[in-house]
Amino acid sequence: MEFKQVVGRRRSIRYYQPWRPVEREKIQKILEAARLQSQHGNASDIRKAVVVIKGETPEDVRKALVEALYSQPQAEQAPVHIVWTIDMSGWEKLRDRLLELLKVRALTPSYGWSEQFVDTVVMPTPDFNVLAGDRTFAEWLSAFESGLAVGSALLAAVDEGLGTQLLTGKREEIRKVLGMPEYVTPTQVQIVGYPAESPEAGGQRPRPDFESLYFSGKWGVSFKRDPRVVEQLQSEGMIQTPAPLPWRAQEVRALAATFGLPE
Amino acid sequence: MEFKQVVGRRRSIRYYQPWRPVEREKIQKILEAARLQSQHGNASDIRKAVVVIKGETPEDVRKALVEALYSQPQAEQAPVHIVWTIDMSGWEKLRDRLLELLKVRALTPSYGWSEQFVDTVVMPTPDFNVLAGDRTFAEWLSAFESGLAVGSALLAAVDEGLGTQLLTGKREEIRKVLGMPEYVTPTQVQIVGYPAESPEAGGQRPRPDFESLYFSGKWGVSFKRDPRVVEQLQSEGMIQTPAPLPWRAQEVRALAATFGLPE
Amino acid sequence: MTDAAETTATAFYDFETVQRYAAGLEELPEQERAQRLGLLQEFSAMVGRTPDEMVDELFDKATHKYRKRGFYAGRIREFSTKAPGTWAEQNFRGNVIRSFFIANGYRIPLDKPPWM
Amino acid sequence: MTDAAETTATAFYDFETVQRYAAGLEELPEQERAQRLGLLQEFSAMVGRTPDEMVDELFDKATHKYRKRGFYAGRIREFSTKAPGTWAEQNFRGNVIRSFFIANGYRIPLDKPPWM
Repeated sequence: MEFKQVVGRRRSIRYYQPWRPVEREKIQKILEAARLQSQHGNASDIRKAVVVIKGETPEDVRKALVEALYSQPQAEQAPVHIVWTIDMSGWEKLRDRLLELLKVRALTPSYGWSEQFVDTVVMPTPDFNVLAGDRTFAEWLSAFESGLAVGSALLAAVDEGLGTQLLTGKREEIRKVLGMPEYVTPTQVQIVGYPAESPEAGGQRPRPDFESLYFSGKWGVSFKRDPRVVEQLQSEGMIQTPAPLPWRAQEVRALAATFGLPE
Repeated sequence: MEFKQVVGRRRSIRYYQPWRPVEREKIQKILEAARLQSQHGNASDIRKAVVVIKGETPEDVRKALVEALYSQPQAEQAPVHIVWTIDMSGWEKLRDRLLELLKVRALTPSYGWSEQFVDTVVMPTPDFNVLAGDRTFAEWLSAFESGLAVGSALLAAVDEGLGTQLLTGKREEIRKVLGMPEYVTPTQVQIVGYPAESPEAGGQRPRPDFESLYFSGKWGVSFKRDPRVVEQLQSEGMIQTPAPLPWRAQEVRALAATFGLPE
Repeated sequence: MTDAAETTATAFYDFETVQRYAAGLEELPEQERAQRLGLLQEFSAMVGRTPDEMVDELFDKATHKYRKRGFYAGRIREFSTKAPGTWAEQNFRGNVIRSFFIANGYRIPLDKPPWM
Repeated sequence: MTDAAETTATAFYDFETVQRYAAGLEELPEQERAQRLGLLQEFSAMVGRTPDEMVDELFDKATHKYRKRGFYAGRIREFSTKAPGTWAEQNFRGNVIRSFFIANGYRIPLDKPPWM
């Protein structure tokens, strides 16, 4: 699918077809996309995930995971959960990874990179090696790096024609249920499945005004939004009809009937 | 461009054509893509950015920004800097944003959402309203949300045929240079421009083994990587020739000559 | 009898929690609204509490924890199954009560449809 | 004279910092390697320090801060411009010294090409 279509179609899907499994190759493609996303802090070894699949993972594990997700109905409906995590021990491989990048000439001496530079400057400097600094900053940067990868995973799911959403759960319970060591933190849980609602899910979600988010040259001076660019993105499918679509109320009632939910 | 091509072509570009400006509409498209990315904690108002453009932003501001980026040559070369930030005051709009989502029926009573639910459960619960909890968690979640958006911005730049990379800088100096209030934290700086190196930039960067990153059902049990899926992704351009390409050493020397850099 | 029933209904509608629930029913035809409010009144009588009392005792605002969730989940199930009909018809009765709690900010566990 | 020069060159190559730099030049033709090591030796003589001394005094390992960066940036510029030739030819001389420092872990500010 065109990138702009993928961005435009993505929205949080909250109703899934529980009866329809997700092809294993699609799950792999989602994970492959996340793996290739930027890891600008060279956090390659911290971004890990545990996948829970209905009918494959033991049912008691899946059930406990759904409960740790506050038993939200969509967590129950979705056949696949990708539990994204941060493995803080992955930072210990930073030096090896940097030397690898030097060796393949992604990092070059032209910009001052050398094995000695890694050892004398990078490794002892918290801005470049989070383990050298305070734990809070290390976790903060790790969360940012995790967000980069998970964002790609969301888009990849849409590219595969699937619905997806991120859920927050009880982290300590999730860790226990999936047997994670204590240096691993679950970040967010991505649910994946075929949507039971229409893929539009009622329309593209509202966002704050473009010009209140983006500035030019200085904080507070709006970056002017060109309406012709907006029109072009509309025609390319990135900017879509905003929620609510006129038939959304009926759709929600129909979904409630399907799943026996209150309206 | 096809989504898989975009993921496959993205890599950190470290050499830019300083003489070639980036079309303003391309910058807008990058920002639009970030704005539409998931904000699963409803952090819509925290993800902001200041764009610095060569020839448009006053040169002393741009110069100070490049210095805050440790004067790395690519920071000097790239004509556009998108300084991504977290505006913690944006969380104060959480209640309004949730009520907006209720109104357009993205959130539905079927799952327990109501104005009263927002007030009695969501707003006082730190897992759902970070301002109700401790500051460290709030910043951690904000970093994750920021990563989601910035990841889309990186991919959008590639989709527009541009080179891009994330840089870390001296946050306190960046804040001052661009006039950010003290409740705003610069996260990372995305540089954007036309690449001076080939778009392959020496080949796709190494990543840890797929099966060391992804698990099935339980931490430590590898999610089996299907080589046929890998082949398919190779043919679709998501998995590309790994670094180093055979001619990379010569390319790096040629780039050094162009920019007067040490080899 | 008509007068008395009307007075009772009016008094019932006066509860703050009922008003909150009713506000979300405005888009429904008059008959459907009345049916749902009637079911709520029936449930209220069954558990021997006013609507405000039910909401009050369900959740402890001081500790931010549910207090009588199991009790209400059980009584809702009882209320559902005491009427004849299909699972969907019975479940509808229970969901009216769940919706009442949702409108007032709280969730009661759901029952999954038999096909799921 | 030949013997003396050879002895000096051998002693010069013995410095740990020079060995580190030379290790990165292995892919170059012998003549180019010799040219670069010769330029480094010339610079070393100009500032009156051994290669190890230069690296040592550039950066303070205790505070993790550069100490004599401005001094070396200035001397490198001087070293560049004292030879005849185009900007690129002059800059090449300076970059040999910068590369030496990089191989030993430290960056000296660069000069931008005139077109930039």
